[in-house]
Amino acid sequence: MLLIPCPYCGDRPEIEFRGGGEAHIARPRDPQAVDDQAWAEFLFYRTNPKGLMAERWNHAHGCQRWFNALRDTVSDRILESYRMGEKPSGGGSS
Amino acid sequence: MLEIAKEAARAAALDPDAATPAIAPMPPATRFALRMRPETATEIGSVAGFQLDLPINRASLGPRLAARLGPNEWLLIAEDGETEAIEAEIASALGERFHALVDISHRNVGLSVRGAQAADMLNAGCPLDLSTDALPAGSATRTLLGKAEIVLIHEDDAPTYRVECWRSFAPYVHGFLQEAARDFDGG
Amino acid sequence: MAGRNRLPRGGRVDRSKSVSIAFNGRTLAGFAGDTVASLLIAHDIHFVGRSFKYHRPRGFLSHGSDEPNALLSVDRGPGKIDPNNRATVAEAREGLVTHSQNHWPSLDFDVGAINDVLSPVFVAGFYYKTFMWPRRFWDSVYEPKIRAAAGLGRAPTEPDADRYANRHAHCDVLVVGAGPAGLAAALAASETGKRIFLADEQAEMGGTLLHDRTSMIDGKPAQDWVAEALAELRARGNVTLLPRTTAFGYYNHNHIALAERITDHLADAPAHMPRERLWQIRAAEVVLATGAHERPLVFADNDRPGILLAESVRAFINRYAVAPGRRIVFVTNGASAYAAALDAADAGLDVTLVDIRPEGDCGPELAALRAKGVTALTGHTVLAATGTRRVTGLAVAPVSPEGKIGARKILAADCVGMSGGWTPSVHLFSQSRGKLRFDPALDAFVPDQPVQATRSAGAANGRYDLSEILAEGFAAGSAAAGDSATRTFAATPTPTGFLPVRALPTDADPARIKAFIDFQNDVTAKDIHLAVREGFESVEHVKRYTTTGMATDQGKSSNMNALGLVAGILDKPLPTVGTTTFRPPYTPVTFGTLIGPSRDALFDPARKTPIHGWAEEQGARFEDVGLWKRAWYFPRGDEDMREAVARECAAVREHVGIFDASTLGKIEVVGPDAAEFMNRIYVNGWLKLEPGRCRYGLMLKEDGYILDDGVVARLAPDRFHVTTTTGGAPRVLAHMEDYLQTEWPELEVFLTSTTEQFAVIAVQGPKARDLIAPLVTGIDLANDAFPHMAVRTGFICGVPTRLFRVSFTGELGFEINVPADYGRAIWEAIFARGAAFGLTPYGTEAMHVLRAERGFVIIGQETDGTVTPDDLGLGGMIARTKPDFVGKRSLARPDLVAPGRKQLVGILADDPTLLLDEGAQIVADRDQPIPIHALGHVTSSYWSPACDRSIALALVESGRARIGSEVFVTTPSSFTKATVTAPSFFDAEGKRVHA
Amino acid sequence: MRRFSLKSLISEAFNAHQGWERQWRAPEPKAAYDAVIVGGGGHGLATAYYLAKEHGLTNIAVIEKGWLGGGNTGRNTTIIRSNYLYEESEGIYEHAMKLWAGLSQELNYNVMYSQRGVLMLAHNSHDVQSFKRHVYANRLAGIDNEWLTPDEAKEFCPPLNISPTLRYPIVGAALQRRGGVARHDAVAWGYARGADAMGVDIIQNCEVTGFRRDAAGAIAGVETSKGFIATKRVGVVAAGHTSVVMARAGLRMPLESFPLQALVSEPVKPVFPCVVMSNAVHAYISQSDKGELVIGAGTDQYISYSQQGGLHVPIHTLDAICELFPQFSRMRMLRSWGGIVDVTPDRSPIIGKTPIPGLYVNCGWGTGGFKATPGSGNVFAWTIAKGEPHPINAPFTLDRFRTGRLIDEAAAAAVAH
Ligand SMILES: Cc1cc2nc3c(=O)[nH]c(=O)nc-3n(C[C@H](O)[C@H](O)[C@H](O)COP(=O)(O)OP(=O)(O)OC[C@H]3O[C@@H](n4cnc5c(N)ncnc54)[C@H](O)[C@@H]3O)c2cc1C
Ligand SMILES: NC(=O)c1ccc[n+]([C@@H]2O[C@H](COP(=O)([O-])OP(=O)(O)OC[C@H]3O[C@@H](n4cnc5c(N)ncnc54)[C@H](O)[C@@H]3O)[C@@H](O)[C@H]2O)c1
Ligand SMILES: Cc1cc2nc3c(=O)[nH]c(=O)nc-3n(C[C@H](O)[C@H](O)[C@H](O)COP(=O)(O)O)c2cc1C
Ligand SMILES: [Zn+2]
Repeated sequence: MLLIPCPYCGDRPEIEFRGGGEAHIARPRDPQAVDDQAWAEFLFYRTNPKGLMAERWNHAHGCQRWFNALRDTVSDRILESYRMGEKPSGGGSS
Repeated sequence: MLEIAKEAARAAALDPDAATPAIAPMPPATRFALRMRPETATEIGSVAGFQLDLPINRASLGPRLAARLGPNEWLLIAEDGETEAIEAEIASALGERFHALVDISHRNVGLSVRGAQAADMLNAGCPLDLSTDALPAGSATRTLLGKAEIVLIHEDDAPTYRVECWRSFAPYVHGFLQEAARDFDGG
Repeated sequence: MAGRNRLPRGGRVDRSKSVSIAFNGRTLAGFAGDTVASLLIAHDIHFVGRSFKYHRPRGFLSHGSDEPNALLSVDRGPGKIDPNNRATVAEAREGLVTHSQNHWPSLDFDVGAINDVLSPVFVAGFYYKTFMWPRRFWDSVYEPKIRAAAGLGRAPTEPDADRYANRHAHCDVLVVGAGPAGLAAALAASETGKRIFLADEQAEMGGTLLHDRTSMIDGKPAQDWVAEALAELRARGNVTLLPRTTAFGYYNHNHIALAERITDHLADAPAHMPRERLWQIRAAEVVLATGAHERPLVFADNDRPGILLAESVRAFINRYAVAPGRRIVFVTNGASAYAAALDAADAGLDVTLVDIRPEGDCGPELAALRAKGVTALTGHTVLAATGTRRVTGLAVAPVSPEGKIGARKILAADCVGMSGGWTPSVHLFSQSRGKLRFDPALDAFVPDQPVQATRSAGAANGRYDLSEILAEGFAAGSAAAGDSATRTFAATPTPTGFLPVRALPTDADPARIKAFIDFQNDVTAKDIHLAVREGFESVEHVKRYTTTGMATDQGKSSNMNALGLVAGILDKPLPTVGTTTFRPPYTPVTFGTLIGPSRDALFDPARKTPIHGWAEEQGARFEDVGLWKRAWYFPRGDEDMREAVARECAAVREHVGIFDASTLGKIEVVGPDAAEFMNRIYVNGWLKLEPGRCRYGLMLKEDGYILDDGVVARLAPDRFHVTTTTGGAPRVLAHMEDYLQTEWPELEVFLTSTTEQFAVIAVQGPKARDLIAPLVTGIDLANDAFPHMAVRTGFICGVPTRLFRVSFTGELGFEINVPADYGRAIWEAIFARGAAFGLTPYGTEAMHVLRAERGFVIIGQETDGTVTPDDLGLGGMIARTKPDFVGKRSLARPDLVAPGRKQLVGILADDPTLLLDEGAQIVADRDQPIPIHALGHVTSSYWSPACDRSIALALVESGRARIGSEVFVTTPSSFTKATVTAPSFFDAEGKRVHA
Repeated sequence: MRRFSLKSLISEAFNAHQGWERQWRAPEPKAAYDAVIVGGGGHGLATAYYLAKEHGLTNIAVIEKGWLGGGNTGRNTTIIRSNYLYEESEGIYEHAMKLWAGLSQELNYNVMYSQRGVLMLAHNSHDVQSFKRHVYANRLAGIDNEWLTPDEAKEFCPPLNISPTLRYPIVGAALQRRGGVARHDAVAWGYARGADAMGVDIIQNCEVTGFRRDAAGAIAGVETSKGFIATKRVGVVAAGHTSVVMARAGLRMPLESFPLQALVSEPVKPVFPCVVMSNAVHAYISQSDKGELVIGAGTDQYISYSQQGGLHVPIHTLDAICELFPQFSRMRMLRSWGGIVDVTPDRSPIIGKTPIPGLYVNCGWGTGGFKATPGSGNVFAWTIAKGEPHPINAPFTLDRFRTGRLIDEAAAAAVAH
């Protein structure tokens, strides 16, 4: 069970959280303006990286805030977490 | 006209007689979910006797208990029957400031868990570190107890904890704690 | 009788407390402190089971949790029988009943032993090569036979009578293993005042020192040192000692799972005590001091009962005061077995030692042993063991440095202690993802770089000398606690010389002898050879082809020997062969421990409404909807479901019915941007909805398919009362929060779940208004003052209410929201008034029928995650002028606008008495060849009292264009003819709700 | 290839089994092949086998980064059934089911396909509706699937607890009698041996690290840890690693890779005759021929390539197992492990062409592709050989995520495996 650093509550056990998949996939500002392929990519296509990944978490059974975390999908080590709208401080790309 | 509100007591989700020395259903209370921007809370400090400018996951205890469960969320608990009064007080204190106040008095059920083994009993299902260093008296947080979500308020070092859950989970939460209590006193 | 092999003195058993157990019907006496194994050995019983495949007689190999052979079924009373208990771990306690396993009809005469004779055929992987003809014989003949022969003990058949507990805990340092390394670590760590846990799987802490008679630590006998260390730890308030507790899993982020065994060793366990407890410890730092496992030697018939690991012989003699035999031959390639031999000799047993190493490679311990008068042969190999049900001797022979085998001679023995070296117990370290390093001097893998906050000490770290172990343990414990204290310990030096060996040299044809590698799974050296010969070169392939290491000891006794052999055959350095993956659990853990209290009432919360008790008292039947229990129907007398539902429906249509709708999800949406938020979440428009009015809302997932629906009331310009489906409530709130927080954080809106704040009482039917009118204050119920799809706040019976005038039945109706604690009282107040109106309580089934008669959909029944609003005929609800809402863009995808989509229609079977099956498939023509294309399926089907016939809703390709046409619907045995209709069967214009 | 038979086995018994040959060679890669399959799991090996056998393409290689069958093929709970809902799914899983029936004989390798029946438990009215929908749909497709009452279910699977007082009582069940289990490793080995015998090079411990494209953008070869291999046709069958491999060709995929855990109990004598799946309480269980209860858990909730997950996930499944079978509470977990499953948005596979000419992909089998192994390999071989999809895999395009023509088994039933 992961120990996830909630930016609001600190380290909390994974069972308090709901995973939200890849982070920083912007919803097109004007969805009606994008073509079917671009829309499909927004909906379904994912980097699914082996290595560093920015992902979304919701502290569902805690402060209920959504936030982002940088995690290595090979070691499962979490490098940092940051609030919605913020950028990670260091380390990662994506 | 049948006026049952005044005559009939609120029918609690849990039988108050089901209390064991360590685990007791709490009497009905007035409760609100209060939401506002963190800045607003800092600015006003407290409202209707509820202190709001607390760190996240801390509570100010007393007859008007405010638990800050998130950056913009407070659980307010007061004595039963104060709903309208508190609503009015908060409305006038906050005025036009963006906030949401929702009556959840009946949504939640409170349980009191106390005694030397209280933390161990809770840890049968709560995954948090309940040591006084990690969760000192005055802490409050939403978390889990087994398969139910709870709000856990560490009231004092007796120790006493207040466990709040949604009413339909109350029999489970109560049963879970009683099962956990068997490890200690056979009760 | 304490048994003829009970030694007169010594040991840690409590001779003042005798216990007796039963083994295969014989009652045998022993002492408190015995394991089942030591008690049986005291009675000279070694033959205790049969092996997995060949059904060979088997005895004890070890004295601990690495035991592969001595597995017994244990009976602790009704509901407390289980198989595959290690006799070397199970503590003897008064009245324990044990049985040997895997034989028929008895341990002594086992028909399955024929497999040993046929073993030349039953080699590794033989079943892949045969049993293929004739084809159908696999299911009917071969597989049943194979299955019956396999397996060890018998699974329990009764529900478990024990209870289990769970505990989450946090600490600064968790020390696993309480041998010298772990004790020293715990001592050091606890000096800092931090929170320390020390766990050991054994009943007593002390590890190997518990059977060490001779070592001294800081001037004290080792066992005294252990006692003092434990006393010291107990006295410190910051240490939690967990004996009988196995750390079995090392998970992410220093999450360690441990199984504590609490009552199995007690004859009269108090009823309230759990049998076992799962500890889930999150440790800041972990010290792994888990010791090492001794390796068996690989020679012909090394599996005979009476052949044990050398250290285990020592443990039985020293710790349990039982002699595993009177004439013991030790066979070793290293120094550690000499200590065992010395102790055996000191216990007055007849001892011979065979060292495979040439005389010159042996250490000073050789001379010490000979000085005691013990015969020691060096430079000898073991060719084979003799005896079948008990070892009778060893055939040994000198072997020259070039490998030439000399003349064999038989050493008579009733017990053999073998030592093939040591394997550090790196299981947990490896589970923690730490990398291993091969140490050629130790011929073993040892911990290299840790990945988590963990460190290894003592034998687990490849350290075998006692003073080094203590010092390393101490330093590790201190460092783990954030300190850097060190200490030296004056301890008796431990002889540790050792020369790696693989299968012992033999003059027999190695392809024809059975030298066991994996004792339990009957994997021999020649099986490993065969696997490699057939191309299974990866150690993972060897494992899976031969099943070596897959037994209940998970290779603790076998893996290194298997690896060594593979490396030897391939002529590759051992580290390039690598290990198989270490996986949890370290030793098997009962399901009961893992699930803890999650049984019966605590398996899953059963959510009940405030009115549940009333319905129960009325004899309602309930159905599960998510976690909720909902009243399904209220049978009267001996009504069956259909009769009860018909009566309930009729009552609603003709008079008035009352329904508990409390489980509907409710969300309070509050803030100046509430309407804008609603606009973006729902397909409908909300800006123009007046306060005091309601609207049926539909929301989509971003992929354009329907997520949920429900009536929404606007209470104030900045406040909406949203309702959702019962099952959808958590999902919808999560969906809304996600968009609010991550897509539109600028919106000034907050969401609060009020599902359980309100009890909801639906009063539906032509007499609904008359029924409730006198109870309601502060609300004008008149039709024009309070029209259909309006909401008002006021009081009912003096209790504040949010009163909705809405209908899911097609009748005039109200949904009365009251604070939940008052729910039952209000319900009863209405009910008390109801008799005069023909008021009837109805359940979810009648509700389904009533809404289906009107053609209202249920999300999750008419929809399945692939359905759009237009598919349901609800396209008109979409506010087309809105620039965007969740799911809008997806509705324009090619397949979602393509012709031929499935659309909601009604289906009427030509036979009006025939009730179609929900889920039945609809086809154009019943007489097509298979596969027949389905046009769609029946989503809802009921007997409709209002129509006095069966009705159904369905999703059908181009359904709306097919209205009036004929289709065929599957029935359990065939098809039935039906007609496609509009999806509404009663009051199609919806006039009644306005009454 | 030396044929396996009782005769050869007995004659080798007299020869101390010295005469068995390698089941497949360990060749060094050639400089060029007519086609290269990336991934030596069951699907990849089956693809190679059928390419050689049915399409005469024998100058081909299977490139496997680890050991054959070490991916999900070697770590799945081996449930085989074809009672899926949609016609597209019925097509491919039933195609596989037919091949399973004769696979041991076809390969001359006993894959122990055991048609002991797969029982899916219904616990509420939603389950009943959904399972009956399957039963009826399957009947139209000629696929066996029966609806059983609780008593009938109990008769078929005596350990079942059909007491109405259970938290989620069993209200019925769907049974596919032809469903069952197979010996997973043997499937990989049998296909490998069969393919090798026809000349296919199976290259283990060799990772595909990149792709080379020609001037027109078409595939020209693969870079591997053992050097460059020229080929104009590449089939990627890398399961949990598909996104990683395809990224090396510059393609993003509609996939996420999650850990999926399973566990076995200690072995016991036969107690469990069939396969039981319960969707509502999240459990599936069978007993292997060796005697362990084989139990599948759910996926962890985050993407991971670590082949391990949290303890709470198998615990959640064991809760359900013990609720259904309280007598198993005293059984012990012997080993638990994880695999990495590649999950598509609609839980159906992607089999066919990619935007890059010459590059084909077969992926997205998620938590349930073992059962499809023979069928998947068979139609993928066709697709690679002919450059166009077989009618059975034609619906399983990548393009469906653009058009919205999803094959959403999960949404329709939320049943996996
Ligand atoms: C715990 C668990 C339980 C399951 N239960 C079931 C079940 O009951 N029934 C069922 O039908 N399905 C089940 N599945 C799913 C099933 O296992 C898979 O869908 C199926 O095995 C996939 O087969 P495959 O051959 O495509 O993949 P794999 O066997 O994973 O093969 C892919 C191969 O590609 C290799 N590879 C990856 N990258 C590269 C590269 N760059 N170069 C070279 N090689 C590479 C990998 O090493 C791997 O060997 C389960 C899966 C798991 C994990
Ligand atoms: N002479 C030699 O060559 C040689 C070789 C190896 C060991 N030894 C001796 O063995 C001893 C090693 O000391 P040590 O402290 O490292 O080991 P130890 O064997 O004394 O103690 C390890 C303890 O850890 C426990 N344990 C193991 N795995 C566990 C788990 N998963 N959960 C809970 N408990 C677990 C064991 O039951 C044991 O009590 C020394 O006395 C040393 O001399 C000697
Ligand atoms: C159907 C099946 C049955 C298994 N039975 C056993 C078993 O009896 N004993 C065992 O140790 N492992 C068993 N395993 C698990 C394997 O040992 C191994 O854990 C799994 O193949 C994953 O590989 P890994 O753990 O090496 O990563 C079984 C696996 C499967 C898929
Ligand atoms: Zn938080």
